[in-house]
Parts: sequence; structure tokens; C-alpha cells
Amino acid sequence: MNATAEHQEHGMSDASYIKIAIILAAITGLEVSTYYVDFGPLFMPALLTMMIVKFVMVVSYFMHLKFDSKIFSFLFYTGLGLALFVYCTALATFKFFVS
Amino acid sequence: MDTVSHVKNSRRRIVATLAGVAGTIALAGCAQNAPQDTFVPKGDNAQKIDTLQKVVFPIAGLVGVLVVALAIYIFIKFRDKGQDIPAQSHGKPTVEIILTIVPALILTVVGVFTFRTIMDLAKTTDTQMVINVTGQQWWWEYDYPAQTDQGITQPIITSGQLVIPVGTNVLLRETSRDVIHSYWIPALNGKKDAVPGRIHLLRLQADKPGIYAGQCTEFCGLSHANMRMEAIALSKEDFAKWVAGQQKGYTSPDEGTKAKEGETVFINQCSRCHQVNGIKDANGKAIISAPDENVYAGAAPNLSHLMSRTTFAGAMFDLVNQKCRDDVWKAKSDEFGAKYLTGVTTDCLNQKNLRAWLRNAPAMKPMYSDPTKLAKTGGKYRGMPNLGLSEDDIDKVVAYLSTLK
Amino acid sequence: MAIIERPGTETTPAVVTPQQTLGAVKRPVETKGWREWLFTVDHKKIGIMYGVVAMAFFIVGGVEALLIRLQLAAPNGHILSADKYNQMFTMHATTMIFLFAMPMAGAFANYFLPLQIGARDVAFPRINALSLWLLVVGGIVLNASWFLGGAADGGWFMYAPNSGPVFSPSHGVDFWVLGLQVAGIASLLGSINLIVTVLNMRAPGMSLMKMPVFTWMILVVQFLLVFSLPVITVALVLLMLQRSYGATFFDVSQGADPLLWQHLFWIFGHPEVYVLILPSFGIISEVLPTFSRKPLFGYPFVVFSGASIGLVGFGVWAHHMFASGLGPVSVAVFSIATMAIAIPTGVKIFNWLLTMWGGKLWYTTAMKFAIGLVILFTIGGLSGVTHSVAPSDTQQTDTYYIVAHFHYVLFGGMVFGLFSGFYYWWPKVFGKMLNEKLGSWNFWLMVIGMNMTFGPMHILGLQGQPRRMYIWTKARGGEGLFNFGFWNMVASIGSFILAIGVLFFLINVVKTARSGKTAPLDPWDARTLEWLTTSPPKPHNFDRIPVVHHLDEFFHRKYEEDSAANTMRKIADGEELVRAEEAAADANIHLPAPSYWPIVLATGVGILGLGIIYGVPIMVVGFAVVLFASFGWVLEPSVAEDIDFAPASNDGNTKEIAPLG
Amino acid sequence: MAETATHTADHSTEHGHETSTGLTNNKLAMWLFLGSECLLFGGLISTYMLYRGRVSSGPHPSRIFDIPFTSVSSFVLLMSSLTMVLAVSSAQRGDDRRTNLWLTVTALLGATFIGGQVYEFTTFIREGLGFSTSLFGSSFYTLTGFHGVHVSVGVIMLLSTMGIIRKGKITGNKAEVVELIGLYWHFVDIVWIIIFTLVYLIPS
Ligand code: HEA
Ligand code: HEA
Ligand code: HEC
Ligand code: CUA
Ligand SMILES: [Cu+2]
Repeated sequence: MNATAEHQEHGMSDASYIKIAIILAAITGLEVSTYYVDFGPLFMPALLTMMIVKFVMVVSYFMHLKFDSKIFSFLFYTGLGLALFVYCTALATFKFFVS
Repeated sequence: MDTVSHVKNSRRRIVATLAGVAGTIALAGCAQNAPQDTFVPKGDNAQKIDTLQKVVFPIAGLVGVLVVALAIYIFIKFRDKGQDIPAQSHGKPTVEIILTIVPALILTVVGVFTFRTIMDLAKTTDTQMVINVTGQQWWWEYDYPAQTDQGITQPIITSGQLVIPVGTNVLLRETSRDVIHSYWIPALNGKKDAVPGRIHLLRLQADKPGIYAGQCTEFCGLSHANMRMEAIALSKEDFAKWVAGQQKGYTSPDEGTKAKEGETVFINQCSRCHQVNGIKDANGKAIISAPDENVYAGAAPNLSHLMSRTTFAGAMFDLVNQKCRDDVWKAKSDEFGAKYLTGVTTDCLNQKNLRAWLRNAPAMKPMYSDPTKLAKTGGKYRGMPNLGLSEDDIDKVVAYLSTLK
Repeated sequence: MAIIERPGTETTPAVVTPQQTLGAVKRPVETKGWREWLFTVDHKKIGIMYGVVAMAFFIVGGVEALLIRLQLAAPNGHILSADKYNQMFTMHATTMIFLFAMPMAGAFANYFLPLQIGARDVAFPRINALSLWLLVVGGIVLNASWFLGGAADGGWFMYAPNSGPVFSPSHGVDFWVLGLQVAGIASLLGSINLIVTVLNMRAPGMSLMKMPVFTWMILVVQFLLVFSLPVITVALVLLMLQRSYGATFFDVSQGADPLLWQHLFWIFGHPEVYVLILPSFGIISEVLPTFSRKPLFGYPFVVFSGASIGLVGFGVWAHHMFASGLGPVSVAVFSIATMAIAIPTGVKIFNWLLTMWGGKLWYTTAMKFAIGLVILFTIGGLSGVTHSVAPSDTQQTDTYYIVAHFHYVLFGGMVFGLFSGFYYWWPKVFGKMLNEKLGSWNFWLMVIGMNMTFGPMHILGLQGQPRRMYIWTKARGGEGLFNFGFWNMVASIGSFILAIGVLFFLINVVKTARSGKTAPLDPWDARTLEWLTTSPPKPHNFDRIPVVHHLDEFFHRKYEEDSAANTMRKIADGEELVRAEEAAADANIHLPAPSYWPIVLATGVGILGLGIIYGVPIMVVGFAVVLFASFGWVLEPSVAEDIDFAPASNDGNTKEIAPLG
Repeated sequence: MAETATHTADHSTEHGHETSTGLTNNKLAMWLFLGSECLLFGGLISTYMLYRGRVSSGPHPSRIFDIPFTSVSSFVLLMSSLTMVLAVSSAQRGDDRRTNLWLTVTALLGATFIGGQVYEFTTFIREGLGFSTSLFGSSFYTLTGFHGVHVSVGVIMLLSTMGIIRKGKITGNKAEVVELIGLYWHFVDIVWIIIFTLVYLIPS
């Protein structure tokens, strides 16, 4: 089985991995800065957005989910989606989101 | 045309008859006067639930009868009579869709009524009286905060029997000192858990004077089965009398009586756990029962007016004998108040059980009350321990307790 | 550890010569006696062992139930102390659910799922063995508590804080947590294994929509497990950390909220009830068509409804908490969501009825049990719908009305489905027919016993008898002939009739083993692939991997449509078909070889767990065993050398391979 | 680790032997496992979120978190994902030397992260936040501890794989082994991405 050829098809070279890592690092820097700089009402949404972006980037590129079989995405995102649904609902019953 | 409708009619009649027969059997098969019957509402809140139930149960029953009847019809009609193997048909989407939509419609209707009832039963704006209810292994404590519009000028603390005025919207504020319990007086409302660290609200309202049985319905350990309660509904006047009785000051028994000796024993043995409001030690200092640090929840029932209630130890035992008990339980609603307010008279007192309790409480009611066996919990136990009183002391204490009217 | 593994197909030879095995320890080559079972990785043997273990625990749980019923037969019972009674119902439920129901479904899934999809084994045979042994370890740990200071006594949902160290100071709850944790790992591994098997190992031509419904339902169940077990794992971990290491998760004095446990438990617990019922739904979805001589009505709808029951099942857990003070909005949402589940379940019931409609119904014992399920489950399901009406449930929750509900769905539903499966597949597994006459006794006694036991509980509950009470009193039992005393007595008598019914099954098994008649290859004129092989199947299942063209492939190889007469014409006989397969057998079939490591690893995990209760030294021993077994496992050759394979026989076909495991 | 027999004894396709989906058993199993882990960590994170402000005694989160320190160790873990993906890519090119190199770096970064966590825990304990001190303490240590255990298991797997590769004992598809460990490793990383934000950066 020719892994290299298959790999190239995804268009992910080592260089692009490094690029992604740099972006991730930059976002992390931004995240940390929210701790010191006052973002006002944007604080929460900004932080959560950055978290999600990092998450999705690692999953899509480093874990190849974007290029791999849809079945993998189905398995993983089903778990993730259920987790979000179930736990957010549970927290909601504790009035976690109203404050 | 005619025959079709005839057939339809007769089918309908068969179904109706079946449903009727099933219903009759179900009803005829029931116990009479079961005190915790969930289909015998005696107050507004339970009534709301009942109205809903009386829609839902027949629907469920009818669906059940239809499905079972259809099934039996199929079992008979299509049994193997030597017919050919049928063609391999794989199903009809239209049938499927109909069979999806019909239940969905039925459930939508049920859902709407359910929703409305849930919201109705969660209302708190019409509250007229508040009572704090605290669950503890394995009895309930009631704490009536002062509320002058109900004639309660000083807080009242009692246990086992919840006393409320009729026709009044009472709001229970439930919590617990140890594990989760659940407060349930079926005739007055559904149940609501008493959870430590949280306060849950439960509406109660009774239409008529009477005694309504209940039971702790969240498993709470060893004696969960023995954690009962009773709600006593009194007419407004009777309730005022009851309040007055509960707020009455303490009178120490006359010197030289057995009861007076009992008071001494009580002060020595019991008052470290049990509060009797107004009791004073030899120096005339008021005794505030410090909760025993060895009892997990730290509290024991307040005995100030023990003889005003007819049960004890989490309503597990009657404080009155069988005859007097029947007298109260079976009283007509207009006589009930007077009978209940009489309290425990000397000839009514259930000496046997009370003595047995004082002699060895853990033998009467399973409790973790052997302090030697609980290393892991830091020696904390629950319930009342065996105090090793002599028979003589027991006589005295009983005499004393009888004065706590 | 089992997930990251050395890759490669573990194809080992028919005969492994010890010199040629790699790894730390020589791999087992023994084929006889007990070793054959302990070290096997054959899904069929593992399936049978699952069945035996589950049946044993069914009897344990059943005897516990009988003791419960003895205690409750009359007011103020004194057969059991309060303490023992509380342990009894806790362990009854735990045993029945985790050690009987789930493993029994596991037995069927293990045995038949590969056969139904035309595979030679599951995807990860060694992990399969590991699952079994972990389950056994978990079961032993759970029940060992009876002899080591008393069993858990907090009820099967073990609500905090009552399950915390202060209120349950004995070790019972520790054993319970540990046993479930281990059994949970077993199930998780098992479910991943089976999902991969279904996704990846189907015979050529078997698309998802050509899979037998049983396989489908098992697939749905495994997904439910994969996504719900981690939640109970979290709950158990929190409880364990609190009990053994002083964490504060459920310590109210620190500000903890006891409802956290309830949420975690029921997020798992509700999907769990569908884990219990769906395998039985799958079984009768095979049995009903077979004995109606018709395909399942609305196959795609049944499949889809199964999947949607699974999905919606994740959104309704709080219906177990209607009285726990969630607040009206949450209650309303969960109440309505719960009602929605009745719809896909209804679809199934109706499709089963319509499968029989127009059929040619053959009332074998298997069929009777399947029909029993349809009716009894409907009754239980409908009482479930009455619970979903939250205000009404606040009256009935924690009463015997709930106990009636879940025994109708669990016993009338799940257990009847499993019994249907026993009678249907017994000839396949053991090559002998269970006696139909004893089967009939078995069935009727169980129907009568079941309704006598659990039917009256509806009345008792609606009239206010709470559950989980070691005694009930006359004072609260009403008057008249039909007071609680009457109905409790009926229920208790019923439970013994039920037990005799089960006894008839056991007698039937023994009798069949001794003198049962040999089963024909296709006794029921069945429809699915597992019948396209000998009974019992050969170690490699199929001599040739079948190519699938139809749903109900086997049936369609036997019959041809006669559209003129609107019927089916027989063109071949099961026996002939199997002989044809044998004639065209594949050469050199390589099966996975047995292994020591699954059972060693499972034992290690058990010891490690006991360390949590009995201290660090034991934990260290356990850890060492786990480590040793893991390396042994990883280093065991995953692919055997060519020379390890037995030489082809003269005719070039090695279909008879040494039954190594 | 698809242990089951191929349909026929065709060894040349020990990996390529066609599965119904064309995907390998191992990778399917890994993704399923990761899907399942979402619910595990979801539960632990929710527990923490519910309890993070509940400090009946002992220090409050805002008082003891050392954001610069944790930022650095988060960065370390993030970069280990890069080195891991480089290892996978080398393995897929069949470049054993680089695979080993990147695996080593990844393991080292992982170990650094663990070291940081151990250091963090000891300071916290010194500052009075014990496991039983408060709900915050219990849920914090449980969540981050669980994550730490996952990282440690990852490190062990990396080291063992290197050992096995070096000894030439891998008979199957080397690249796939590395890829699977990579998936696990990245998952542990994304869990930390969430923990870092929700636990450390959002004040309670
Ligand atoms: C096999 C297991 C199983 C199954 C399948 C179910 C199925 C259902 N269950 Fe049950 N349940 C349990 C096992 C199960 N349950 C257990 C063990 C408990 C108690 C746990 C404990 O406390 O110890 C419990 C408790 C329980 C409760 C909590 C009660 C309480 O403690 O207060 C509720 C509340 O809503 C409930 C509801 C339902 C519903 C709506 C269904 C539905 O899925 C049922 C759907 C089926 C039908 C409705 C019948 C067929 C449908 C038709 C014929 C269509 C037409 C129907 C209509 C129009 C209504 N169940
Ligand atoms: C799969 C699940 C399952 C099954 C099959 C059963 C089966 C039975 N259950 Fe169970 N039960 C539960 C799950 C199950 N139960 C659960 C979850 C609870 C809730 C617990 C809790 O509240 O925490 C519960 C609770 C429960 C209670 C309520 C206890 C209480 O609240 O105080 C009762 C009371 O009658 C009961 C009775 C029975 C009986 C009589 C059977 C019978 O069907 C058993 C029949 C089987 C046998 C009898 C075995 C056969 C034995 C032999 C063949 C040997 C012959 C031996 C002799 C004749 C001595 N069960
Ligand atoms: C160590 C604490 C402790 C001591 C000392 C103690 N009790 Fe109790 N007592 C309790 C507890 C706790 C209960 C509640 C038990 C239950 O119902 O489960 C109780 C219940 C009672 C009740 C029933 C009250 C009711 O309303 O239900 C009576 C009467 C009683 N005790 C009398 C006495 C007497 C008299 C003495 C002394 C001779 C005494 N107790 C000593 C702890 C104590
Ligand atoms: Cu209190 Cu049960
Ligand atoms: Cu449920």
C-alpha cells in the first residue's frame, strides 16, 4: 500500500503542518492575552470561538478528519455532539447558564 | 353498506365491552379505603393531577385493549391451516405513516394537558402559609415560621404529623439534613424530593378536615420503610386552637410526682438530644439541647408537645392504643378536629410501644445506632440509641412524657 | 490498552508449533478440556460462555427476587432483616441488569452476529475474550461482597449522598462500584468490537440495508453503549474517589449538589434500558418472520425506528427525576420528550403485528415467546407512557406501579425475547432440538407466573404501596377482600410459578443434552445466513464466504417467487445448500489462535481494583499482572509465518482445521 | 490489530484485505473509542464547571492559577501535536529514522507537560488546595488528573512503539500504528485545549 501517494493527495505536506501549528500557537497567544487585556463583553464569545477554532483545526488537519472517510467523522462527531447535548442540558437544569 | 356499518358497530361494541370489562375488573380488584390511594384526591393539587390521570389512563388502557385485541385476532385468523406460504410482501409506507401519525396525535393531546398541569402545580404566588419541612433519617421535622396572618406568633417545631388548616394553600419548603428523602401525601399532592443542600417547594391543600397518610418515597437507607408521615387537616378554628396549644408555655410537673422524677431523668438522659421548650435545669437555666455530635444529622424530634401527636418515631408507631386510633382515623370530618385536639389522654396512651421504645429503640426500628460499629464514619450514627434505662426510670419518663401536652 | 495495538491480521495457523511462537510466553496450543475454553478466542465459544455465565446470574438474581417476594408476601415480613432486604433488592437489580441481561444479549450478539453477516469471527477476537473475562471478574467482585461484610444496599441507582462513605460505611458499595466499573470496561470493549465487526466484516453484497434486523438492533445497542458507558464511568469514578480517597463530590456540607449523581446515572441509565430491550426486539424480528413465513413488515421502518429510539433515548433521562426538584420547565421538556419515544416503539409493535397479518403462523415455543413479548411489552410500554405524564408520575414514582412497569418491559419484554431466542437458535448452537412439549410448559408457566407476579403490582402501586420497603403494614394496606395482603400474596405465589417455569427451561436443557433429538439443518425453514452452515457451525463458520443478494438471503436461496399463484415455490432445501457450500469450500482458512492474555489481563484488572478497597500492596500486584499481560499481549505475534500453517490437504482444501480456539 | 482471519489465506493483503468499508478495523475502533472519550471528558468537565466556584474552604481558583506557567505547558502540549503529526508523516513515507526522532521529541514534550503538571499540583497543594479541600479541589484534580493519566499512557505508548520499531518486531503496518497513536495523542491535546480555556482562562 502506497501511503505516501495517498498522503500527498490530501495536500498536507510537513510544511503545511508547521503552518497550522504556527496559527495554533498564535491563537493560543491571543487566548492568553484575554487574561491580561480587557475585552469587555466580547471576552466570552471571543475565547470560546478561539477554543473551537483550535479544536477544529487539530481535528481536521492533524487528525486528518477532513480528508478521511466520512465514517470516522460520523463516529467522532456523534460522540462529541451527544456529549455537548447531554451535558449542556444537564447543566441547564442546574441553571448553570443563567447568571 | 348497511352490513359494513353493522359490522363496524358491532366491532365498536365489542371493543367497548372489552374496555368496560377490563375497567370493571381493575376497579373491582382494588382495595377499599387504602390510605395512600393515588386516585382519591382530597385537595386541589391532587385533584389537578387526578383530572389529568383520568384522561391519560383510559387512553393508555384503550390503546392497550385495541392492540391486544388486534393481536389475538391475528393469532387466530392467520394460524397455520395448511395455507400456502404467502407472497413475500415487504410493507406499505402509507400504513407506516398512518401508524406513526396517529400515536403522535394522541400524544400531542396528552402533552398539552400535561404541560398545563405541570405549570399549574408549580405556581407559588397564591401561597397562604409556609412550612419548612426537613427530612432526616428516618423522620420528618416541621418548622412553622412565625406568620401572624395564620396566628403563628412564635415558631413551632414538631415532627411526624404535619398539621395544616383546611382550604389553605400551604407551601412546603423541603430540605434534608442527611440523604435524599421524598415527601408524599398522595391525597394532597404528588411527591417532591427533600434534597440536602437544596430547597424544594411543594404545594399542599386539603379540602376537608381529616388525617392523610404519607410515606417517604426516596430510598434513604436502613429504615426507609419506616419513615412515614401523616398530614392532619383541621378546620381554621381548630387549627387556631392547635397553634395555641403548641405555643403554650412549659409547666414543670408538680414536685413529688413521678412525672417530676421523670423530668430529672429526662434532663440527664434525654435533653442532650431532645428539646423540650422551656425546660430548666436544677439551676433554673434553660436547657437547649445541643445536637448530639454523635448523631449524624445532629437533631432529634422536639418533644415539647409530644402528647399532641398520635404517632411517634417517624409515624412508625401509634402513640395511642388501637381503640383511640380508630376513633381518630375513622372520625367523621366534622368531628375529627375535636378528637384530634384531645391529644393523647392517659387511657389512650400506647404504653407498650412507648416503653419498648425507651427500653431499646434500635430494637423497635432498624437504625444505625450502635456507635461502636461505625469507625469509618467517625463514630457517627443515626437514630436513637439504646440508653439502657432501668424499668423504674422508664416508668418515670413515661409519666413525664405524658405531661408534655 | 487494547485499542492501540500492533496492527496486522492475526491469522495464525491451524497448528502452531511451540518453537515457532514468538513473544514472552509460548502461546497455548492445547485444544482439549478446560484450556479449550479458558484460552479460546472463538466468538462461538465465547458466546456460549457468556450464555452460561448470564444464566447462572439469572438464577442468582431470581433467587434474590424470590427472597424479596417471600419477605413481602405478608405484612411485617420477617424473613429478611431491613439490612439484608436492602442488599437484596440492590443486588437483585444489579445482577439482573448487569450480569444477566446485558451478558445474555452479549451471548446472542457474540454468537450470531458474525454468523448473520457472513463473517468468520469478530474484528478483535482477543479483545472479545477479554470482555468476557472482565465481565466474569466484575460479576465475582460484585457478588463477593455478600461474603465480605455485606453487599451494596443503596438501590441499583445508588443515589448520592446515601451511597457516600458516611451513610454506607460498609464495603458493599465499594465492591459495587468496582464490579460495575470492570463490567463496564468489558461492555465498552465489547461494543467497539462489535461495531467494527458489523461495519467492516460483512460478507460481500451485504449492504447495511440487507443486514438482518437482529444485527441491526445489536449495532444500535453497541452505539448506545459506546456513548453511554463513559457517563456511568464518570459517575462511578467520582463516587469511588469520594469513598476511597476523600473527594467531596457528593458532600453536601461542602456545597455539593446531590442531583449531579442522578443526572450522570440516568444519562447512562435511560439509554441502558434500550440496551436491554433492543436485542430482544432484534431476536423477535427474526423469529416472527420465520414463523409467519413472511418477511418483516416494513424492514426499513423497523430499522429506522430502532435507531431513533436509540437517539431519542439520550434525551429523556430526567423522566426518572420528575420528583427530584428539577424545576417545571425541565420537567415539562423531559416529559414531552419521553412521550415521543412511544412513537417509534409503536412503529415496531405495529410492524410485528403486520408481519403476522396474512402469514402462516406456526406456533413453536420460540414463536410463543415472541408473541408473548409483543403483548406484554405493549402493556409495560403503555404504563411507561403514563409515567411520562410528569404530574401523574409524581403520584406513582417510587411505587410498585413503577416496579410493575419495568418488570413488564424487562421480563415480559426482554426476558421473553431472550427465551424466544433460546428456542429458536438452540438447534443451531448445539445441534439438538429443545423439547417443544417442555417448552410449552415453560412458556405457559412463565406467562401465568409473570402476570400473577407483576400484574397486581399495578394495583398495589396505584393504591399507594411504595417500593424499596422491607416491610409493608396492614394499616396502609386498605380494606376489603382485595387489600394489599391479597395482592402481595398473589404476586409472591406468582413469582414461584415463574420460578417453576424457569425450572422447566433448565430441565429442558438437561433433557435435551442427554437425549434430545438431533436437529435437522434448517428446522424452522429460516431466513438468514446463520443457517447457511452446519449446526453447530464449524470453527470457521462458513466453508465459503457467502455472497449476499437479498435481505433474508438464505430464504431466497431456498425459494423462488411464483407470481402467478402469489406464493413462494421451494427450489432448494437448506441441507442441499450447505452441502453445496462445503463442496466449494475455501482453501486454507486461517483462524485466530487462542491466547493466554485475555484471561490473565482480566484477572490483573480485578486484583488492581481490589487494591482500591484493600490498599496499595494489592494494587501493586494487580498493576504488575496487568503490565505483564499487556506486554505479553502486544508481543504475541499478530501474523503467523506461512510455514506455521498446516499443509494443505491432498485435495487442496483444508477445510477441517484443528479447532484451536 | 485486526486479528481475525482474512477471508482467504491471502497474506499479501494482510492489511489490504478488503473490509466492507475499505477502512481498517484498528482505525475504526480508534475513532469509536475517541467518540466515546468525548462523553467521558465531557462528564468530568461538566462536573468541574458545576463545582468550580464552590469553595467552602481553601483557596479560590483565581488565587492559585498561574496563567503564564500553564500557558507555557499548554504550548508545549500543542507543539507535541505538531511533532506527532510529523512523526506520522515520516512513518507514512517509510522514513524510520525520522519517525523515531519525532516520536522521541513528542514523548519528551509529553513528559515535560506531565512534569509541569506535577509541579503545578505540588504548588497548589502547598498553597492549601488539597484533593478533599473543596469541591473545586476535588473536581480540579480529578479532571486534570484524568487528563494527565491519558498523557502518561500516551507517553508510554510512544516509548513502547519506538522500542518495538527499533527491535523490528512490528510485523504489521508500522505507519498505521504510529497514526493510531497520533490520533490518540491529538485527542488528548484537544481535550487540553478545552480544559485550558474553560478551567484556566474563564474566571469563575
Ligand atoms: C427494557 C427496559 C425499559 C423500556 C423499554 C422502557 C420503556 C419506557 N419507559 Fe421505562 N423504565 C425502565 C425500563 C424500561 N422502560 C426501568 C428499569 C425503570 C425504573 C428504573 C428504576 O427506577 O429503578 C423505568 C422507569 C420509567 C420511568 C420513571 C418512572 C419513575 O421512576 O417515576 C418513566 C417515566 O417516564 C418511564 C417511561 C418509559 C417510556 C415512555 C417507555 C417507552 O419506551 C415505551 C414505549 C412503548 C409503548 C408506548 C407501547 C407500544 C406502542 C404503541 C402500541 C403505540 C401507541 C401508543 C400510544 C399512542 C401511547 N420508565
Ligand atoms: C432484568 C431485570 C429484572 C428481572 C429479570 C427481574 C425479575 C424479577 N424481579 Fe425484579 N427488579 C429489577 C429488575 C429485574 N427483576 C430492578 C431493576 C429492580 C429495582 C431495584 C431497586 O429498586 O433498586 C427490581 C426490583 C424488584 C422488586 C421490588 C423490590 C423493592 O422495591 O423493594 C421486586 C418485588 O417483588 C422484584 C421481583 C422480581 C421477581 C419476582 C422477578 C422474577 O421474574 C425472577 C424470576 C427468576 C427466577 C425465579 C430464577 C429462576 C430460578 C430457578 C429456576 C431456580 C429455582 C429455585 C427456586 C424455586 C427456589 N424485583
Ligand atoms: C443520642 C440522641 C438521643 C437521646 C439521648 C435520646 N433520643 Fe429520643 N430520639 C432520638 C432520635 C434521633 C429520634 C428519632 C428516631 C426516629 O424516629 O427515627 C428519637 C425519637 C424519640 C421519640 C419519638 C419522637 C417523635 O416525635 O417521633 C421519643 C418519644 C423519644 N425519642 C424519647 C426519648 C427519651 C424519653 C429519651 C431519654 C430517656 C431519649 N429519647 C433520648 C435521639 C435521642
Ligand atoms: Cu426517607 Cu426514605
Ligand atoms: Cu428511562
